[in-house]
Amino acid sequence: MTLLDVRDLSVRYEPKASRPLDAVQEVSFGIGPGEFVGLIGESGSGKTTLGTALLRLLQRPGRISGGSITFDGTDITDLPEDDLRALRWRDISTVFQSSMNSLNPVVRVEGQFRDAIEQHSSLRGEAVTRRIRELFEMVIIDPKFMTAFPHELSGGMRQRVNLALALALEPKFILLDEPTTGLDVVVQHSILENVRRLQAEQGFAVLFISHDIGTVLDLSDRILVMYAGRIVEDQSAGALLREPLHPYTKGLLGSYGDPRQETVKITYVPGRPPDLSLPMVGCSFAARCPERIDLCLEQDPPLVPLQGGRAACHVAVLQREEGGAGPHGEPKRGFEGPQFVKTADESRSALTNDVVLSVEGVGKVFERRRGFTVTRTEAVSDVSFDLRRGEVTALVGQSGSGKSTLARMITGVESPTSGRIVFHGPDGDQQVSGFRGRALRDYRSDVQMVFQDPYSSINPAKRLGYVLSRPLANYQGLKGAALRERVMELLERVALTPADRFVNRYGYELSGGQRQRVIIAKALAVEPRIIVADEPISSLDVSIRAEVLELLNDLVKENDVGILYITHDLLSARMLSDEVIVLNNGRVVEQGPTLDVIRAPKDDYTRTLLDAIPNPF
Amino acid sequence: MTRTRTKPTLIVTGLTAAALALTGCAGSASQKDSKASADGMIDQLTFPSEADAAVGGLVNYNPNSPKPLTATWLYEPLIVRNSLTCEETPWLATKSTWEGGNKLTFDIRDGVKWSDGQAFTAKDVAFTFNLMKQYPAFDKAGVWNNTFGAPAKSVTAQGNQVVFEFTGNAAPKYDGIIATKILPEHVYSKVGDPTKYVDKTPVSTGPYKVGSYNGRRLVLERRADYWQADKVKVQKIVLEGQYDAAQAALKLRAGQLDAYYGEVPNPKKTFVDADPKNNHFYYAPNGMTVLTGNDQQKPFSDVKFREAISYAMNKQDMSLKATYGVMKPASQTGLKLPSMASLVPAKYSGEDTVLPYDLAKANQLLDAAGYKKGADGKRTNPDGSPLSVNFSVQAGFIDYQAIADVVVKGLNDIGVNSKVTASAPDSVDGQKKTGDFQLMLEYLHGGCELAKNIGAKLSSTQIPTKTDIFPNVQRFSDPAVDAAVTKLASDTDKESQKADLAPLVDTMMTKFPVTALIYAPARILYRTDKAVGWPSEDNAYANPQDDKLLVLTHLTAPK
Amino acid sequence: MTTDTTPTPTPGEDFMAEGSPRQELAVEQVSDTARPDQWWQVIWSSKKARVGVVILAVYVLVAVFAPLIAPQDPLDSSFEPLAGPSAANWLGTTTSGQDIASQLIYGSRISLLVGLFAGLISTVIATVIGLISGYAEGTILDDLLSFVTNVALVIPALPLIITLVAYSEVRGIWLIVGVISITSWAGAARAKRAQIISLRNRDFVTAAKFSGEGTWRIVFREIMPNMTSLVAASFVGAATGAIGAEAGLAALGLGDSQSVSWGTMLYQSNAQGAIAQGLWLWVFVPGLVLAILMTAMTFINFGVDLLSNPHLREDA
Amino acid sequence: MTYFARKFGFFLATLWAVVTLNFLIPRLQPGDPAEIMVKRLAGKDAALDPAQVKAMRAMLGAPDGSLWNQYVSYLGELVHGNFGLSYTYYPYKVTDVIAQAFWWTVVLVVVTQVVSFVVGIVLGAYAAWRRNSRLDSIVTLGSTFLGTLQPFWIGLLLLYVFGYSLGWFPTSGGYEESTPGFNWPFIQEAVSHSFLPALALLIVTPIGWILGMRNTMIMNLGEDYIRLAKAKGLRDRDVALRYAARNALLPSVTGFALALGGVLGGAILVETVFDYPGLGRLMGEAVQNKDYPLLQTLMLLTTAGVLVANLAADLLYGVLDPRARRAQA
Repeated sequence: MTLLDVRDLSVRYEPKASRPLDAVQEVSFGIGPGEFVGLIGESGSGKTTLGTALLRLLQRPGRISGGSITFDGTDITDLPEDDLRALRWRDISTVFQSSMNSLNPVVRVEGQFRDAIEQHSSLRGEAVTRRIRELFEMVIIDPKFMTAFPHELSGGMRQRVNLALALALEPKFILLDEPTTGLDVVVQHSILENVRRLQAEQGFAVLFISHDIGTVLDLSDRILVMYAGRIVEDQSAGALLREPLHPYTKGLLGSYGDPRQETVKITYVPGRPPDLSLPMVGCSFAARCPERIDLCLEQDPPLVPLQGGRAACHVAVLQREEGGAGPHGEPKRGFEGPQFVKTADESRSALTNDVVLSVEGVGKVFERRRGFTVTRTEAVSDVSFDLRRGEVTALVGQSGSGKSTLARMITGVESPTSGRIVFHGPDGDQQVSGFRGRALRDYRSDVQMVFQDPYSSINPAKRLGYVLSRPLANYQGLKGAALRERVMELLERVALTPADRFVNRYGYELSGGQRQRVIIAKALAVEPRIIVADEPISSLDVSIRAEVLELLNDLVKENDVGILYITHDLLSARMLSDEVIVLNNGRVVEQGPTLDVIRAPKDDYTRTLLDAIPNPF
Repeated sequence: MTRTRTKPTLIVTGLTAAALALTGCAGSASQKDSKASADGMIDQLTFPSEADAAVGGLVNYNPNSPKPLTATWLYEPLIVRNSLTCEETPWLATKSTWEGGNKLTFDIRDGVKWSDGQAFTAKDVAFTFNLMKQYPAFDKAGVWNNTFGAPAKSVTAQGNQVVFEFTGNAAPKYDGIIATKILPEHVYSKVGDPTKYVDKTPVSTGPYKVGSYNGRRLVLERRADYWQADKVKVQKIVLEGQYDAAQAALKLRAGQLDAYYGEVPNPKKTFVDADPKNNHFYYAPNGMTVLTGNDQQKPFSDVKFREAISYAMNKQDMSLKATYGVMKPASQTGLKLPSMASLVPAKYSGEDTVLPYDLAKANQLLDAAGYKKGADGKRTNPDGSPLSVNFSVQAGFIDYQAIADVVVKGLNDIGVNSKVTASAPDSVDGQKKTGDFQLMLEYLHGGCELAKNIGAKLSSTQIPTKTDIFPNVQRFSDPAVDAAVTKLASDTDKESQKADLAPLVDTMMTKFPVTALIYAPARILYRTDKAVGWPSEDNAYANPQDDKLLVLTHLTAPK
Repeated sequence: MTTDTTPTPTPGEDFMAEGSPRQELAVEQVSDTARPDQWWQVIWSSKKARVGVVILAVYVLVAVFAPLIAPQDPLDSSFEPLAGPSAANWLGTTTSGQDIASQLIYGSRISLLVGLFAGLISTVIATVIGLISGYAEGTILDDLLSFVTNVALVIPALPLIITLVAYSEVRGIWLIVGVISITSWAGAARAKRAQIISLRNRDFVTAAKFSGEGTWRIVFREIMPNMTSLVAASFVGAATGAIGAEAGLAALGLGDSQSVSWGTMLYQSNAQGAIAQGLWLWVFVPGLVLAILMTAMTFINFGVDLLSNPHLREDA
Repeated sequence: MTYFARKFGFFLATLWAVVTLNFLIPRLQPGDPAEIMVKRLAGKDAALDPAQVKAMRAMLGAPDGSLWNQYVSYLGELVHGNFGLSYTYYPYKVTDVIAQAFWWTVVLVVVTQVVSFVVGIVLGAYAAWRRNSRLDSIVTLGSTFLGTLQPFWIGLLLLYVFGYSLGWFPTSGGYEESTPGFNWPFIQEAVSHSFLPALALLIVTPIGWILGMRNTMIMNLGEDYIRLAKAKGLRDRDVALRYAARNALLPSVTGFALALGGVLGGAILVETVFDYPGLGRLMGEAVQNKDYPLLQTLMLLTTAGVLVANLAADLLYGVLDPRARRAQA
C-alpha cells in the first residue's frame, strides 16, 4: 500500500497580467511507507511547485487544477484547511530549500519547536523542552543552541535545526526540498548522512527534491526525473544508473565524470526548457534531444511502464519493443549530445607558457574594530602561484577558504597585507595593490572578471548591446559603426548567433548559460591578459555547465589569455585547468599540476573534496 | 481698516471661525446669565480675553508687561480722552494744565483708594513716572526721551498736584502721559525691576478686582469702594477665550459674548441680521487707509501724477469689496470725518473733500502732465521711458488685497501699467524702512494728537529709518510743512491748533502726498439684552475699542 | 523557425518573440517569458491605479482647458458679491464678487503645477543625495550626506516651511514650489539610499567597474535605471505631498495670494467667515476636490508600488 | 559599544545642527519683535508709537550684538539650561510658558499617535491577512481617502458637525470652568475638549500605518517561515500574529518615531483650529509674535523629542529584532 498517492496532478499558475502556465502536468506517482524517493529536475521543471502542491501550500495565483493527492488513505486534494491542520507536521512535515528564511527570525529556535509540538501533541512545559533537546541531539547539535535566534546559527546548523524540526512529531512523510543547496559540499555531505541515518532509524518516507542527480543517487531508493512539468522517468536508483531510459536522464548523468580518468568526457544538454505558458505539441524535450525522431515532434509521449520503471520517451519505448534490433537501434546509455572532452595529454602539456601575473607569498589580514577590541582575521596566508598566458590555474576551496579574497587582491580591489602580486604587463612589471581611480581602471583593461551569478551580473535595465559596448567605448574609444561591429563580433565569438538577434535583448531574456556567455564576451571585449572566473558555473543547471566550461577552454586556447578559475568543484577544475591550488582556511594545502593533484591527492582536505564529487559511475 | 485684528501670517484662526459661525448653540456657563436686577445692576458681562495667550496659567497683571491678563479693568490712567471726538474725561486726575509746552500740571483726584485700602495720592503718580526714568523699558509714553517732544526734566508730586517739567516743548507727549496706568508706590517700589515683576496680586485703583482665574477664564468683581462706584453697574466681568471673526460672531449670536472688538467681516449679515433688536455694531472711523507712493521716485515724485491717479480710485468699490460697504470713502484732508469736522479749515468746510472717482479727469490730468498714451494703451513717462508701477501688498491682509485689486484696476484703466506683488507683511514693513518700494497701502491714524498723526505723516523728520518705521512712509518732504508741523506740535491750545492744521490739510488736498481711500474703523459688536448704553454712531461718546473704561461707566441694565 | 500555428496573442509580444507553439529546434531561442511586464501594464493592472489615472486625467484636462471650461475669469470681481449659484456663477460668488466655479477650475492649475514641479525637484534632490550617499556607503561623504538627510528628516517640516515662507520677500508659486521641495526630500532620499546599498553590491555593478565606467556613470546610468519604480513612486508621493502642502500653506495665508488655488480659496473663504455667511460651497468644495485629487494620486501610487514590490501584485 | 557611541554621536551632532538651525531660521526673518509686540498690544498697529517701540525694545533687550556673538551666548545659555525669557509672556521664562502647554500636547499627541498606530497596525495586518476581501478594500480605500484630507479641513467639518450642529462636544479651548489639576471635573472637561482635536488627528494619521503594515505584511506572507508555519499546521491566528505580524511590525516601529515630528507639525494646524492650549498653538503664536526665545525652544524641544524618540526606536528595535541586537553588540 502506498503512503502517498498522487494521481494526474496538475498545477496551474494564472497570473492576471500574463499567460497562464501549467507548471505541473498530470503527474502520477506513489511513495510507500519508509521509501526514500528522489525528485530530480532543473530549475523551472516544476519540482518545487509539485512539492508545494503536495503540502497544500500553493498560493495564488497557483492552484491545483486537476488530479488528486491521497495521503495514507485520505484524499487531501480538497481537504478543508481545518481538517488538514490535524495532518500537518504530525504526518507530513518538510524542510525547505532556504535555510536562511524558513525560521522565524524574531523567535528563539525553541519557540518554533514548541508551538508545533504543543499544537499537535499533549506534551507541555518541561516535556517539550526535553523533546527538543532530544531532537537536537538527534541531528548532532549542542542543545544549548535551543535558546538561540536563527541568525545566530550557521547555515549548516540552521538546516540541521530545520531537519530536527521536521522530525519533531515523528511524521510518516517528510518532503525535503533541496535541503542542502547553498551549503558547502562537506557540510552538505554530513547533513545528508544524517538524513539517511535518521531515515533508517525512524522509517519515515522521504521525497527528496534536488536539481543535482549526484546528491540523490546514493540516498534514494527510487528516482523521479521531472522535465517541463512532467515526470519523464521513474526508476529505482540502481536501474536508473545502470540503464537510464529517457535521454534527459542520460544528459543529467552525463554531466558527471570521474576526474581521475585518463580522458574525461562530460556532456551537456544544449538549449533551454520550453516555455510552459505556450501550448506544446510533441515531446517537450524534443527540441534538445539528440535521439529525437519525427514522432517526438508530433506526439507527446505518455509515461508508460518500461523495464520495471516508467518512462515518457517514444524512442526508449520503440527501442525496447524492437529489442534493440529495430530501426531505432540499440538503447544507448550515454547522452548523444555535445560533450566536452579533456584528455590527460592536454593536461600534461601545461605550465610552459609565460607568466603574466605572479602571486608571491601573499597574505591578507582583516581587522575589525569593535569598541576596544580588535578582531584580526587571517583570510589568506602565504599563498604563491603564477598565472600563465594561455593556461588556467584553478583555485579550489570552499566558501571561506580565502578564494574570493585572493580574487579581490588580484583584480586590484584590495591590497595584500603581506607578500606581493606582480603583473607582468606590456609596460613592464607592475605591483598590484589597492589601485584607485585611474590606475585601477587601466589595470582592468588587462584583468577582467567573470562572475558567479549570471543572473545578477548583467544589468537588467540595459540591452546586451549596451552592456558589451561599454568596455569597448571606455578602453578602446570605439564609436558608432566600429563599435557596433565589434559588439557583433563578440557575440558571435561566444556563439550567441545570429548576433543581431541578441544585441537588442535584455539579460533576463536569456538562459543562464547564454547569460554567462555574454559575461564572458564582455570580459573578452578588452582583450585582457587575465580573466578571473569566480565560480562561473556553480549557479547554472548541471545539464549546461560543460557548455560554459568548453567555451572558457576555447578562449584560453584561442585568445592566449590566462584564467584564474575559482571553484569548489574538482571535476570542473580537472576539465579546465592546468594547475590546481587547493585552499583551506586561507592556506594552500596542496598545489600542483591538475592531474597530479587529482590522481594523487596528498592532503585530506583534497580527498574530501574529491569524495564530494557525485560519481554515478 | 486698522490692522486691528491679528490677521497677519498664521491665520488658521480664521478657519475655526468659519465652522463656529454656524448656529451657535453650545450653551453653557454664560447662558445662565443675568437679567437686569431691580437696582439697575447688571450681573455679568462676558468679553473676549484681552491677553491673547495660547497658554493659560501664566498670571501677570503688571500693566506694562507685553500681555497682562487685563490691561483695562485694574490700573487706571489719569485722563481718558475719546480718541474720536478728542473730548477728555477726567479720571485719576481731575484737571490738566499746560504752561507753554514745557510744564504740565495734573490735579490729582482725592478720595481714590487702592484696592488694598491704602489711599491713592499724587506721590503714586510721580512714582510711576519716575520709575520710567529709571527703567526706560517702562517708558511707553516716551516721557524721558526725545520721541515727539523734549524729554522731561523732572516729575514731582506737589501736594495733590503732579508737575512735569520738560527741557523743551513736549506737547505731543500729552496723549502718552494721560494714558499711562498709575501704579501703587507701596507695592512697585519694593519689587526691584518692575519690568521683570510678575504682578500676581494686583493692587489697583480700577473698578474691578480679580475674582478668580483658572488659566482660561478671568472673573473680575466689582469693587464697591471704587471711587465712582455709582457709575459702575456691572457686577462681574468675565474675560474668556480668544476668538477670530466667525467664532466671535457665533459666540455673540449665542449670547456667550456681550461685546467683541475685532474685525468681523460683513457684520450686518453675520451678526446683526440674526437678531436686529439686540445685535448691533459700531465701526467708528478711527483713521484711514491711504495709498502711499514713494514720493522720492518717479513717477510718484511728480505731484501731477499723484493728483491724477487720486481720481482713478474707485473708493465705493473698495468699500464694498473690502468692508462690505461698512467703511465709507475717506476724505483727502487726512482727517477722520465727521468726528473731526470741526478741525477742517474754513477753506474746505462745506466742500466734499472726498475725491470723486473720475477716470476722465484722471486721464486728462495725465495727458496734460505729459504721460502719453502709447498705441497699446499704456502710458509712458514724460521723458518717454516706460511707465510701470509695482504695488506691494501685505500678503494675507485680505481687505488690503481687495483694495489693491481695485487700485490696480483703476490704474490700468487710465493706462498706468501696474501689477500687484504680494509680500509678507513683515517684508512690507522692511520696504517701509528701506524705501525700496513704489506703491503700497498704509494707515493714517486719526488720533487726537494731530502732530503725531497727520503731522508726523507729512513731516520730513518722520521719514522711516533703517531700524524704525516712522509715519512718513511716502518720504514727503517740504520745509514749509515741517515748520507747520513743529508749530502744531508745540501748541497746546485747541483753537491755534486748528489754525496750525490748515497748511497740512492744504498739503493733503493739493500735493497728494498720499491718497486717502477709505476709513479704517475702531470696532465694537455688542448685544443689548443685558446692558445698554454702548457707544454708537449717534452717541459717539467714546472710542468703542480703546475707551472701554469710559464705556463701562455708561452701561446700564436695559429697561 | 517554423510558425505553423497562430501563436496565442500576447500583449506586448513583439514579432521576434519565438514563443511559437512548436518550440522544436529552438535551441538558442530567446524567450520572453522572463521579461517583466511593462510598467504601464503593471500599473494598469491595479484597479485602484486605473481609477486614479482616470481621475488625474480629468483634472489635467480641466487644468489644461480651464479657459474653455471656466465660465468666467477667476479674478474678475465684477459680479454681484455673495450671489448664490446661477447660470453665470455655477457655485455662486465670493465676497469680492468672483466666480467660485471658475476659481475652482483654475485652481487645478496651481495644484497640478506645484505637484509636478515640487515633486520633480524634491525627487531630483532625493535621488541625487540618496544615490550618492548610498553608493558611497561607509565613507565620510556618506556620513555627511546621511547626516544632512537625517537632520532634514527630524526637523519638523511645517514650522520650517512657515518660517521659510514668512522670511521670503515675495510670495509666488515658485517660492512655494521651492520651499516644499527643500523640506520634503529627506524621506525619499533615505529610501533610495537603502535601495542603492542593496543594489550596489550586485555583480552588474562590479561588472560595470570592470567595463571601466566612472562612478557617476555607474550610479546614474547603471544603477538608477534599476530603481525607476522607486523613483516613480517617490515622485508621485512627493507630488501628492506637495499638492497637500501647497493647499495647507495657502490655507494658512502663506500661499501666493495673487493666484487662484484651492488653498487660497479656503483661506479667503475662512477669513471672510464664509460659513457664517452661508457660503458653504466656497469652503467645502475646494477641500473636497483637493482630497479627491490627492486620493487619485495615492491610488496611482498603489499601482506604482506593484512595480517595485511584486508581492503586492495580483490584487486589486 | 561602538553602536551606542555612534548613535549617540549622531544624536549629538544632529542636536547641534538643529540648535544652529533653530537659532538661524527665526533670525533670518524680517520683522522686529518689539515692533510686532507693540502692534499686537496697541491693537491698532499701523499707528506704531515709536515711544512704545523704544520701550519694548528696552524691555526685550534683543537682539543685540553680531549674529555670531548672539550665537555664542545662545549656546552658552543652552548649556546652562537657560532658554531665556519669552517675549510674549515677558517676564516669564520660556520654560514656564512651555510647561503650561506641554502636557496638553503630549497627552493629545501620545494618545492619538498610540491609538492610530495600534489601529493602523491592526487594520493593516488584518487587511493583509484577509487580502482582497471586502474589508481589505474598505480599509485601504477608506484610509487613503481620509488620509489625504487636510487636517484643518477635517477640523472644520468636525467642529461644524459635532461641535455646533449636534453640540456634543465643546468647540474650543482645553477646559472651561474647572481648575486645572488632578480633579474629576477638570479631567472630564479636558477629555471632552480634547476629543474633537484627537479625532481630527486620528482620522488623518492611521493611513500611513495601515498601508505600511499591509504592504510589509503581504511581503512577509510570502516568506518561507510563514509557509513553514502553515506547514506546521499552526492555527491561522498564530501564524498571522506570531509569525507574520510580529515581523511586519518591525519597520513600523522606526517609522513611528520619525512620524512624531510630522504629527507635531500637524498639531499646529489642529490645535489652532480647535483653540487647543498646546505646544502647536503656542508655536503658531510664537511665529506670529517673533518670540525668538520661545520659538527656538519649541523647535528645539520638538526636534529633540523626535531625536530622542528615534534613539528610543533604535533601542526598541534591538529588543524586537534579535538580528539588530547582534549588529549592535
